[in-house]
Amino acid sequence: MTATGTDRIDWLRTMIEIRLFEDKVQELFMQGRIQGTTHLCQGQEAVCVGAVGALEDRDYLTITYRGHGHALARGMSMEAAFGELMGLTSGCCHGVGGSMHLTDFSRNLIGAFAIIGPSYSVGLGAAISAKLRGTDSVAMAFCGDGATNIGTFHEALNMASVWKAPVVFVIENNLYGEYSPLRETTPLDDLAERAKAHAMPGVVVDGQDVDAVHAAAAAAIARARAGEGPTLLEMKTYRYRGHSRTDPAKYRAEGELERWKQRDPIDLLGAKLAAEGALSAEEQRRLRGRIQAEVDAAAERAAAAPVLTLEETKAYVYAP
Amino acid sequence: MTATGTDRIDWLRTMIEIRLFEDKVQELFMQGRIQGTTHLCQGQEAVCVGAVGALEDRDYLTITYRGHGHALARGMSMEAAFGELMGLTSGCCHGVGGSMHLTDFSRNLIGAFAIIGPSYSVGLGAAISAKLRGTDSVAMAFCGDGATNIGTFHEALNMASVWKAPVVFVIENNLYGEYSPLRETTPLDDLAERAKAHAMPGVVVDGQDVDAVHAAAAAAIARARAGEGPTLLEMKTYRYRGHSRTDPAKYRAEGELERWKQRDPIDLLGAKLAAEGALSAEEQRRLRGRIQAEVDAAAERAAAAPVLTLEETKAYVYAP
Amino acid sequence: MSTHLEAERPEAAAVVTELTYREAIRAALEHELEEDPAVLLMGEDVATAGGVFKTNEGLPEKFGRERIRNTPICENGFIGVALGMAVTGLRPVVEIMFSDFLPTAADAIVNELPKFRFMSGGQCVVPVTVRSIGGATGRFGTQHSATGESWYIGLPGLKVATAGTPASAYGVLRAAIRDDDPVLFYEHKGLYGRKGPVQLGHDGILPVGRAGILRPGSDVTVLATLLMADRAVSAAEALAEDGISAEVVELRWLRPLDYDTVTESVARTGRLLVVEEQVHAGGWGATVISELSMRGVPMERPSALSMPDDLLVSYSPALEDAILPGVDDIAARIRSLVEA
Amino acid sequence: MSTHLEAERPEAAAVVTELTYREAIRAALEHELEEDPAVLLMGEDVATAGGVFKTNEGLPEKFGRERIRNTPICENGFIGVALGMAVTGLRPVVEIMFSDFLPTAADAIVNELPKFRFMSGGQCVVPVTVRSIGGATGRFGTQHSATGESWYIGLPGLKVATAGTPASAYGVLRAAIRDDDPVLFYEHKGLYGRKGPVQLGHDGILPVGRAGILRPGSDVTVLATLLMADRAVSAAEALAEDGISAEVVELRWLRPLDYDTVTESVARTGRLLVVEEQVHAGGWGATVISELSMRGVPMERPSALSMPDDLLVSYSPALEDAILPGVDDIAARIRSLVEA
Ligand SMILES: Cc1ncc(C[n+]2csc(CCOP(=O)(O)OP(=O)(O)O)c2C)c(N)n1
Ligand SMILES: Cc1ncc(C[n+]2csc(CCOP(=O)(O)OP(=O)(O)O)c2C)c(N)n1
Ligand SMILES: [Mg+2]
Ligand SMILES: [Mg+2]
Repeated sequence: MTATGTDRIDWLRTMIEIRLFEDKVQELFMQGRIQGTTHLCQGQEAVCVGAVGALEDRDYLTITYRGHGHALARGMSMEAAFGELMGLTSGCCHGVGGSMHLTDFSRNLIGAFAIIGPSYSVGLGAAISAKLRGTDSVAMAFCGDGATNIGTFHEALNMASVWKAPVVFVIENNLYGEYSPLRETTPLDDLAERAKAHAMPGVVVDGQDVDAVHAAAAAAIARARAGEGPTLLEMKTYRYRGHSRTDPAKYRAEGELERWKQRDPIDLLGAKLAAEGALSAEEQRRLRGRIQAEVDAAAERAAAAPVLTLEETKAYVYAP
Repeated sequence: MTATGTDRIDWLRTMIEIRLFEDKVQELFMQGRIQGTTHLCQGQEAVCVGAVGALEDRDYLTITYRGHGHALARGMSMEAAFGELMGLTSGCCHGVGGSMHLTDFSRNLIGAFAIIGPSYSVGLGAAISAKLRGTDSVAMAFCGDGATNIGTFHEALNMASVWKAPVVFVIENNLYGEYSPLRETTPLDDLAERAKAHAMPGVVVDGQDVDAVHAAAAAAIARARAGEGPTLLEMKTYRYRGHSRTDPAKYRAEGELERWKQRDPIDLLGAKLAAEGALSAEEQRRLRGRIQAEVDAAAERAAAAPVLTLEETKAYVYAP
Repeated sequence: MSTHLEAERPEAAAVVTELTYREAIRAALEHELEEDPAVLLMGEDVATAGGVFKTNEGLPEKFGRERIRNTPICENGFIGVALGMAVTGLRPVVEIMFSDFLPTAADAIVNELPKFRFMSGGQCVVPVTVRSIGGATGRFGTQHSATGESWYIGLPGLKVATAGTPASAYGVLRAAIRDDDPVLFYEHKGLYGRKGPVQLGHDGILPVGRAGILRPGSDVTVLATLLMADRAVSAAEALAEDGISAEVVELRWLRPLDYDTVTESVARTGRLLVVEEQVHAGGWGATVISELSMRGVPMERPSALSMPDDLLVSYSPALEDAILPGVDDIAARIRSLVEA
Repeated sequence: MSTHLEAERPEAAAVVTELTYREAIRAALEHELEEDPAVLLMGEDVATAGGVFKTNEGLPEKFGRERIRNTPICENGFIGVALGMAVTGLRPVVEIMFSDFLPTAADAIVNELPKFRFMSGGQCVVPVTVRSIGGATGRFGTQHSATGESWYIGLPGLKVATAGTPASAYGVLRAAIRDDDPVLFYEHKGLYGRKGPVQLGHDGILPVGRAGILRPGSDVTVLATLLMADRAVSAAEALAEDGISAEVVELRWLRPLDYDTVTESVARTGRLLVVEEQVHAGGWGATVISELSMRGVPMERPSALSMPDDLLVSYSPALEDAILPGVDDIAARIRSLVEA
């Protein structure tokens, strides 16, 4: 399906929501209202919104610990996301999972993985399952650039290709794995090349341009749904923050962050919409203000919920 | 180094030795003098002899459970090999390892792996070690076609490439995993393609032609020794026997085995040497007779040795 | 949310037949595949030549290559695939050819299968059964002879089962496949040819988490699994002639572990011997002895016949035989306990 | 065939200093890297920003990026690489960022490291040290909070060590790196900031396989590791005021396990409590209680304070705190044992 004007305004809305949601997360951390660690996707919003937005409700989705944006793009309420980061019953997993495990089976968001590898194999399993059960659902699985060096990444691509599975694999290449720049751990720049080892089409996509991301994802999804097999999409993007909360990201080259910010995904789409007269700069400012109010309200609503007792969590260990 | 006439006669000798050694192994199994399982490499002798023959003594070698040919090509005595298969102290590992673990540190044959994956990562480790210790030794690591589907295969290729390690990776593509034909588990025919995922040169080689195997291996070894990095060599070959002793290989297509036997590696080289007048058919017959006598004698010598006691094997568990 | 269909297709009246352990495994698979279209079997070469241990003869012909699926060699990857299938409505049975290969997939086994439901806050169930074939006696050498039965007993969220007889092979495997939690099910390659009575049908399905008394006795409780359960029965039979009455309990489930049956038996006999095809450290045997000691179950000093803590299995047939607890070793130990 | 060079470069006279656990780890690494050119450190991001837990500050600058090597994300692959290095003359130290990732490399840990020397018939030694950082208290959630300390205690050929104090961090890690066998060395992320006296230099190297008495006592023996050893000491201190004398033994080595020290202590106190940041099933605690019961060491009914067998660690801070044995829980249990 091709994007309409209203779709694109909605993308802008969602990208801003993700950006402001994560600003709030950072703030809540500083206040000690969220503990532990978190992995922000600021700068990568176009990937979450463009790719996830191309899925149908009946499709499956697996993401990673850097998954706030994907979960929100999939329609999870900010309250459910905030609640999970706060460890409260208002969370999508009732506070048991935390920031790295935003999961919502009601939206076919079947897993968020804190350990690298299985996001691809489990997503593939859902795709094969959909096919065996006679549905036309497809699955989309996410991982990062560094994750393409672990064996399971290749194991999943190989199985998907040999079984012609209805799955779309997305690599979010933000140029770093924790503190290591891509080329210190990986011998090539275009990770889409890795599809060649598995006779699978690989596509390099401008991850800052939500239109490009959505178009590439839609094409891969259509291919999967048509039974033509899997596709590997490499999204060229960049994370503005450090790897996790405790990382000041001092290891980055002078000016690199600033260069990337000139192609900020929200600014890029905002400028287009303004130029096309679809949404003026003024309207965008107002939109941002409304979203900020929603973010603040959602955080407060989430914070009002209680914490589970250990006893209550026992029900989650084994099936009823 | 390019092969001389005497080299090639020696290759023929070694290929015949491997062929007759494994015929004897089969015979000893039938007599119950060897137990358990074994994985014969008959049909693949040119790969063992051509590739291993291109290494220097100071180079390292890792092989697999299908390793009789490689061990003999590396210079292990038939007595030490027979002894190991019989589980006796005459074996290279004193009978503790068995058919799947023919190991000989005195020849830098540092490991034979019964579990798929580590033959590449461990071989790579030896290569990096050689470099760090300031030597110019290289390492050669073997695996099969089916093994290219396990994650560790790709993990090793990735590390080798990003670290420009002095290692040569050899795939013995004999068209089958255990019982599964390549294309049932793998989406492409030329496994050398998999090097592209790791920005590494990949070369397809006629694994039945020992001259071609040796030339390709020598070139990759020279490249590694010169510090230019790793190479992936895919040897197209075929195993005449089933996967292991208990496998009659009924799953193979009618006539497939016969077709491959027309390009038997021993016959191919033998015909060349006869045509070139280097070694006549008659001389080759006599050579085969002499080797058969050596094989039989080696088996008898090996069989005369005792078995270790459990108590004696304790010394192998922890370092002295 | 089990998707079984007993209601619609009632099974033929239960019958007891003499089957080999291998035939019992095959029957369990066939019956679950028949009853529930959500069940499927996947693994390396499971659909070719009956599978490496010939437990799957005829299944691909009957259920098709989609439900009996050969996988590439990538244990961690295809258990991940099974997980994705399980949380979207299927009930995959995964075959890991040798238990020694379970560690190849340990990330999926330790970090995903047991924790997936929990981390989601109970949003899903994970009905994955992982069959693996372990144990010595095959002359397969150091890397193909582990039972591995205790490697994963300390993981809440997972269940761990074993089979030491044809009846257990059928009844425990069916129970494992029908269970909505992830189950590791261990088979022993040394038992496939063993014959025994098997109750086919739903009546032959054995309860999750329950041990079984293979041979009642009054002088000592011998606790064992897999091949050791089989050998313990032979030892007990031999001792009966000398008037020594040993009760052999097959533990079957290592998680959850049936302390009721074990405690009742030990309280009755006053003596406990665990026989293990594994070292004692970190195993179910140590776990049981520790629990009973902490609970103060009245018994003589407990005893364990296990594999040496400072040795590994060799290829050499003589050495492989020597390292395993044999029927005579078990009998001798029982005798020394009873006559002490 | 250790390649140490004490002879040629004797160390500065031993000194005792107050160090954090983190500083002690760093000092152990630095001193071994200094003493033996064959030692190297590899792992994910070990050479950047001091490593993820800041234990490697300054090491890349001092020893170079070849010896302090960042690896791609592929635990099973790079432990295989370390094995290949070790059997060809190097002494690699591998850092696995979280102990939860050890299963990702379990094939190398279970099937290769412990068995490699054995299968070769003793042709090589395997001096690989695998450091991993485990344990809860970080609010890292279900997949980043395991100690994993007992996952690999049943593998002859391997050695398993832990550190619960800065002195152990320094002394046990150095001993592990100098040992010619593969050693899994566990650190606890909740202890990095803990301060304590450390004897630097060779005199601070603690013997392989030996437990340590952190606090002598006469009423009960409290056996613990890692964070639980630290908490046990706090509990013992609190109880001292009430005249209860608890002896705290830090086990340190889980394989080989120091039964001499444990047995001597328990025989003296007559009581045993194991405190574990893990479930009891399949752990070192069950192993010790079982062994002592089988040996008939005279003691009251033994006790274990472990993590619940039917629960997992949650992200929620309140839930994470609640599931761990706390200082008060330990004190209360000791009191109930002594006053029973
Ligand atoms: C198996 C495993 N090894 C290591 C880690 C620790 N870790 C978490 S994120 C990360 C870097 C991943 O980088 P990338 O795949 O590029 O994803 P990004 O964080 O950049 O989104 C690492 C090494 C892990 N979670 N799992
Ligand atoms: C991790 C692992 N999984 C499965 C096996 C069982 N297995 C042994 S050989 C083999 C097939 C390997 O095929 P290939 O790599 O083509 O080598 P070949 O036997 O043809 O030489 C399999 C699946 C194993 N040894 N290790
Ligand atoms: Mg990245
Ligand atoms: Mg093959």
